[in-house]
Amino acid sequence: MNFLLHPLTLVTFFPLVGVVVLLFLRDEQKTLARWVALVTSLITFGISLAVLAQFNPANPDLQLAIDLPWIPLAGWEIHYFLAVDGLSILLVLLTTLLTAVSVLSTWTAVEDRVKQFMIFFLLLEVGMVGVFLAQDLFLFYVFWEFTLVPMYFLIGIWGGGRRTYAAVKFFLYTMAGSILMLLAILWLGIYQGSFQMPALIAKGGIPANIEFWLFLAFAAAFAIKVPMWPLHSWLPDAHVEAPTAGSVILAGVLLKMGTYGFLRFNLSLFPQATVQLAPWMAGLAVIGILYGAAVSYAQKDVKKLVAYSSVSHLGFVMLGLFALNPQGVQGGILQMVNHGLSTGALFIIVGMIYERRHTREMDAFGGLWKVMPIYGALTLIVALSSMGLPGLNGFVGEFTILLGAWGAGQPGAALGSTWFAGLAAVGVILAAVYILLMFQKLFLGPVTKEENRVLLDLNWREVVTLVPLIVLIFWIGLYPKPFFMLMAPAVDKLVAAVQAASAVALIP
Amino acid sequence: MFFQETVSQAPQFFGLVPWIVFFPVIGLLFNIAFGGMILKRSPAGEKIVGWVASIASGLTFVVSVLLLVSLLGHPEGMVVPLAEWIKIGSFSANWSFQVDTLSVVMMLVVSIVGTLIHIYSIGYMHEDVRHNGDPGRYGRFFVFMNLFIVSMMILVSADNYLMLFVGWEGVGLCSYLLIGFWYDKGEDGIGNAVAGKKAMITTRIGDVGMLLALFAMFWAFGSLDFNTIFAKAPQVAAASPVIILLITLFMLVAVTGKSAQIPLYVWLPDAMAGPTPVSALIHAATMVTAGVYLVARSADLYILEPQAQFMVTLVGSATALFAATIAVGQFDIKKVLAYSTVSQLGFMVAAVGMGAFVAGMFHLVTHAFFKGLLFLSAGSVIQGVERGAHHIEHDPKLKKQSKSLGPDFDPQDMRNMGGLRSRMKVTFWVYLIGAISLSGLPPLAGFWSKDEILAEANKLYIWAYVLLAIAAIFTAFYMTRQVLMVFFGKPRSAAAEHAQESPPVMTIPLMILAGLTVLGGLINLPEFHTLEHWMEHTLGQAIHKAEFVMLVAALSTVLALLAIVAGWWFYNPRRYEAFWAEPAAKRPDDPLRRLIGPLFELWKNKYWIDELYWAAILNPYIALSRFLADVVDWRFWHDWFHDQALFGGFNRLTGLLAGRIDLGIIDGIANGLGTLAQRVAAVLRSVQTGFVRNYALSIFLGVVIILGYLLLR
Amino acid sequence: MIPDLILFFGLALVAVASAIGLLLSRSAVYAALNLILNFTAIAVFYLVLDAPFLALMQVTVYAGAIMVLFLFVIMLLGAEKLSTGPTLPYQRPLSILLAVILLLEAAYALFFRSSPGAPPAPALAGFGSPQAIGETLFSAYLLPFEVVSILLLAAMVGAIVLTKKPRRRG
Amino acid sequence: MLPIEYYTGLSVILFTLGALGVLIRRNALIIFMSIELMLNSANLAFVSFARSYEGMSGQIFVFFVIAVAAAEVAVGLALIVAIFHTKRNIDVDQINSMKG
Repeated sequence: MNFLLHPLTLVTFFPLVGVVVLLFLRDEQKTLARWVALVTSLITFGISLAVLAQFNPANPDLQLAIDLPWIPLAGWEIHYFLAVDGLSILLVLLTTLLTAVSVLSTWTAVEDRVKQFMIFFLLLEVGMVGVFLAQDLFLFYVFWEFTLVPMYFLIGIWGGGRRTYAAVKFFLYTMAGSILMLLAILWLGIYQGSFQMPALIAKGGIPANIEFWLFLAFAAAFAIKVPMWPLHSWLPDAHVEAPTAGSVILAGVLLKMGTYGFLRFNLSLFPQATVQLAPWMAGLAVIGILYGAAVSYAQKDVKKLVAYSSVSHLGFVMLGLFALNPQGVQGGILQMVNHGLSTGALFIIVGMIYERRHTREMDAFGGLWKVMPIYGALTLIVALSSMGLPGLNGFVGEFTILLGAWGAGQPGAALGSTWFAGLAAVGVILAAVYILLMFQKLFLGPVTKEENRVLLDLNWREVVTLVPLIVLIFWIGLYPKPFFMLMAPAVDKLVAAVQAASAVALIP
Repeated sequence: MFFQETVSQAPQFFGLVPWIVFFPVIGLLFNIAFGGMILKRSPAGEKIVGWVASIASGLTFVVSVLLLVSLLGHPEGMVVPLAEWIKIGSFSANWSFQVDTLSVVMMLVVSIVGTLIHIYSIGYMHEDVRHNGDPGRYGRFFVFMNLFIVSMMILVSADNYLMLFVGWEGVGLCSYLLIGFWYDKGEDGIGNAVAGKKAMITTRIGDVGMLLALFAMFWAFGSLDFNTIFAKAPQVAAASPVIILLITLFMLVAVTGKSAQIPLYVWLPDAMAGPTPVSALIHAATMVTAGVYLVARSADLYILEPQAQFMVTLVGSATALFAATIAVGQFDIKKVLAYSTVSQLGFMVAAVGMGAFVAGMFHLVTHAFFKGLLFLSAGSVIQGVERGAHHIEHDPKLKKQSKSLGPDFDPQDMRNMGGLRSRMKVTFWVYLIGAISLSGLPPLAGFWSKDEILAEANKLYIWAYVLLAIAAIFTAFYMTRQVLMVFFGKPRSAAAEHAQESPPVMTIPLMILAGLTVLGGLINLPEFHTLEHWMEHTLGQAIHKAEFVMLVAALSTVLALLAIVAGWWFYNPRRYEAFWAEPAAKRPDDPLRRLIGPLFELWKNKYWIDELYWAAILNPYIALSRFLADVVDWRFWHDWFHDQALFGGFNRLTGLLAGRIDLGIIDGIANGLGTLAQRVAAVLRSVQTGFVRNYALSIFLGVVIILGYLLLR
Repeated sequence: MIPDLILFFGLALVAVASAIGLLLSRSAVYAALNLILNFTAIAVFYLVLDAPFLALMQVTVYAGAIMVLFLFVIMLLGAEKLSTGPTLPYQRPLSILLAVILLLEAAYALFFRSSPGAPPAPALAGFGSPQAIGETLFSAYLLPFEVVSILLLAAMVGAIVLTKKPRRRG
Repeated sequence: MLPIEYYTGLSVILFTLGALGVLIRRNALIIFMSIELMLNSANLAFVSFARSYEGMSGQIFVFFVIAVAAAEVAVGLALIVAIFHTKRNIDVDQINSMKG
């Protein structure tokens, strides 16, 4: 009977309380609606911290599990099965934190139908947290698809000029991938007789050729979400059209659902196919890194620039995951968090200037540092974090990923060539190229446009929005030990499992 | 050492080493938090902010001296761990400090020069912020300067390559921020910012080399700690020498980036866009020598791989000559010094490449003193000229008399100077000391260190000796040219005519640096070799016994004197004034052009290397990224493939289905169904009376019927 | 047996009579008073059936709280006058017919379809006590209990929203 | 102790009377009271069955019914008051705007 009071149930579904309260508000009560959403998301964040307090970092297995029969079907029943482990705990915390931050960031940006906006936003949080906690494939799929709906409306109602197009494209694109995943899930459920991850991993024994196709089916859904090159076409549309808070969540959390999916499902369920396909995935990742960086450089719309930079950054994450050694995978997970923080913050920053000038063309700015010194300084920190300056979070992630990828290039390791790491390292230079260009175009040089002279610097609310992210940026950069400590046992276990399975596979 | 015994009993201060980082951190946090407020509220605000930063920097000097004292007793040094940083699986890197003779030398140099430049900046920036019209940035300057000290100290005190890399990129960041300090000035208003970006990106290319070296090192040695790596190096080299070659060459890439060697030196001259104290501290004395420090630190790796040593020597000596020739063709007082820096860094890199690590470090120290001195004096000169210009602007009588200076008057152009000897006496004398030291005349510091390098080159690589010796001749020549053009003759502009000496807060650091320049050679005089014995504790087997070759020393002195004479011949006041008096149309920009016109053109335009890089790398990359973004990603992949091919195709398909099949067959059925539904609904609607009691009655009827059915079934 | 019978039929008579009174009463106040009487009688039945806790609840919640609420509303509305418009045709005879059929069906079920009832054995000690109720309620029925609390909250909010007068503009 | 059929019989009678009240009366308040009567008759059946089968669930159910009834009364009375505010009447036959 502790179903309702179980911490994982609470952290997943608590936002619904806020939704219920919001339903009682009238449309004119905008400020109240914002406060309700903010308080709800803060409490949810508090609950996630409580989950963290109960989490035992030394334990590599699933923890705090709640496993109840949900849809009993003969032979393969579907469970309400939530649990957390080292792979997901950080992402849950990131989700709850970013939700609160983005609610705060959207305080004055959304004036139209605030109540409905906040309702969709909290619903989105339910879906996202559920995705990271679900340990039953079917339940996972339900949460996975559920996130589409609020996001669709967030883009489609509060978006920019081509919002309908972007929303439909986002929906159809991700839906198309998920269909394949659904088929694979059903196949697994019927063939293996269970939807629960521990049972599926324990059972194993999928024929090699089928495992290959199952891997691809899951990968289709996840690769679109990440998005891996060349499936990234929906991303710039969705990002450019989405409202600021939507972009923050889209980049900060929704994309991580893809990489997390690879980590949680592909690596654990299909280890042989993983080893077999690792060079291909890493190759796509490296192409994504370079391609994303090059394309970012040529953008004129700053939001689009940040959007394409996500393609590049997520390429690093994928490269780390498919290095299949502790350094790469841990770096990959940390980089997911890093990208959530720094790109999330970048989108918030873009949103702030958009709110003031209603344009995102970089040529419309210049010299803003002089007009808005606090804004300039905060942006500088975030930009430097995004381009991986040592001492800030991005570096720790990128360094460990590349270290892992280089190690995976040793003879006999997953990738078989150090070229992956070598080429990806070039991405570090290209990142500096486009980030510094953005910073220069927005902040440096003389103030050329008259309307930029009168812009107001950040108010206290906007500073408060950014400060938690910046504190974390420094924290992870200078002392990432606690973060690595949380994930290390789980990652070691996963890597050992993949390597053991691949060793078995190699024996005829 | 006669006080060896007493010192060895003295308390050890090794535990204090983290404070070389913490003191400037405290300083910068103080200035971030309160700097703006102090500047606004207090009339002496600038002094407070500046002195807080200077004291923070000065305290690092105190700590460095304490470490030095401790090392006298315990020359083996110590590793002081602070905190665990990254630990994944077998990989671990910590925040921990290495105190040994090599790192403490660097700390001393950085803290002495750094502190003097901080103090100098109190005066310099006071005028600079007013000249550039934004006094609010005064505090920001000192924050960045302290941040630089932090990064540089992390760099030199690290006990592992990863922490070193943090400092390595950190100083790059400070360089970026300080080059672009006046980010709204420069060419087209954005020139300074672009220069900063260029520096950051160019050095980052080198940094990626460093990163790759780190990866290779970790997977070869299983660690990034200096001591572990150096202990294992011989064994790894025996097993797979190619790994060591790979690592050392990757590191060389890093060195060319940070220490401005061919081919990545191009950023350093542009970096002169920063305020002059920045050029002195970062782009002459300390940051750019990080590459030299890196090679010296990795001495144990380099001595295992002669091919790498050869490459380093080649790069260093080629750069030394290459940059020295460019310096001859420059008119900007700071550009001359910048190329001179590149050239001198070439000397150092060549030295550490040859294995003469002590000679390289020796030159690093003396160069830090005299080049810092030269840059700061140049700053003093520039501000003196600016003061003159300012004086004219605000004196109506003078303004009427003299020609207007115009908006594009360049206070850094040496052609606008002349005759400053009598107007800025202190500056002149310290500048002269620096110039002589740089030219390599005994007994100043530059002579001893340069001579040691040349002596080593003479012994090891004779071709390197030739290159470096020619570079030394050019060095003496362009310094003579510069001193004559700036300080001698008659003023060539109204601003120079009214130039004024700088305040004591600027000239006193200059005098201290001049003193160090005079005495700096003492630390490694022939016969004593103090620095060499000192370094032996750290570099151990990698050290060379340097010897003083009289012939080499004499030869280089003679060559330098000849170069000075040649310089005097071309630029002596009488001759140069005669040249200057010719009509502007008929006269070329420099007397040297009459003799070697095409060569001078080449030097003036820096061999068109920048243009070459634009054409070969930057423009293609920009074109590629535009092509990828606009054509491949947007028009093909986004618009054509997705919108046209996928969505469009789907739309056409559905259109076909709708037109042919749907309208004919399915619609007929659907419409029929609709009509039927309407009729049924009309009948059923009459049941809806709207009376609650009627509904209740029907419910009750249902209850009765169901109960009856259940009973009778 | 006999005292039980007397008690039962006496109370049953009261209950049925008050129900009929409710059905026929002219005014809502009388109806409410009849209903209170009915509730009290049923509360006594609960006592007999070993449900003392429910009996008390019946009196406090129903006869006390709910009926007081009814009376308040009656006072508030003061609505005694019903217009004498045309009533629905056939409503009353049809209702009575259906009620009779229902009674007949129930009688049929009671007399013919169920085994002749033997009196149940005396209850165990503590059956129906507040303690037993509490133990069951807070173990097996915790979730419904919590749900009911939310329902009550919702009802409270709903009642307030419904009765609030629409806010005047300006 | 009497057999359980006595109580179910009484419960049926009360239920029928309540249902008649709902169907015949036009006063919304009295209809409401009749509904309460029907609920009570059902409660009586529950309690008697609980006694007969010696299970606590029946009594618990009654507990819930009472709670739900309280909620229902609160909302229902509020509805009636609201209707009275707009229509000045509580005759259910006057309220027929649902007519199709």
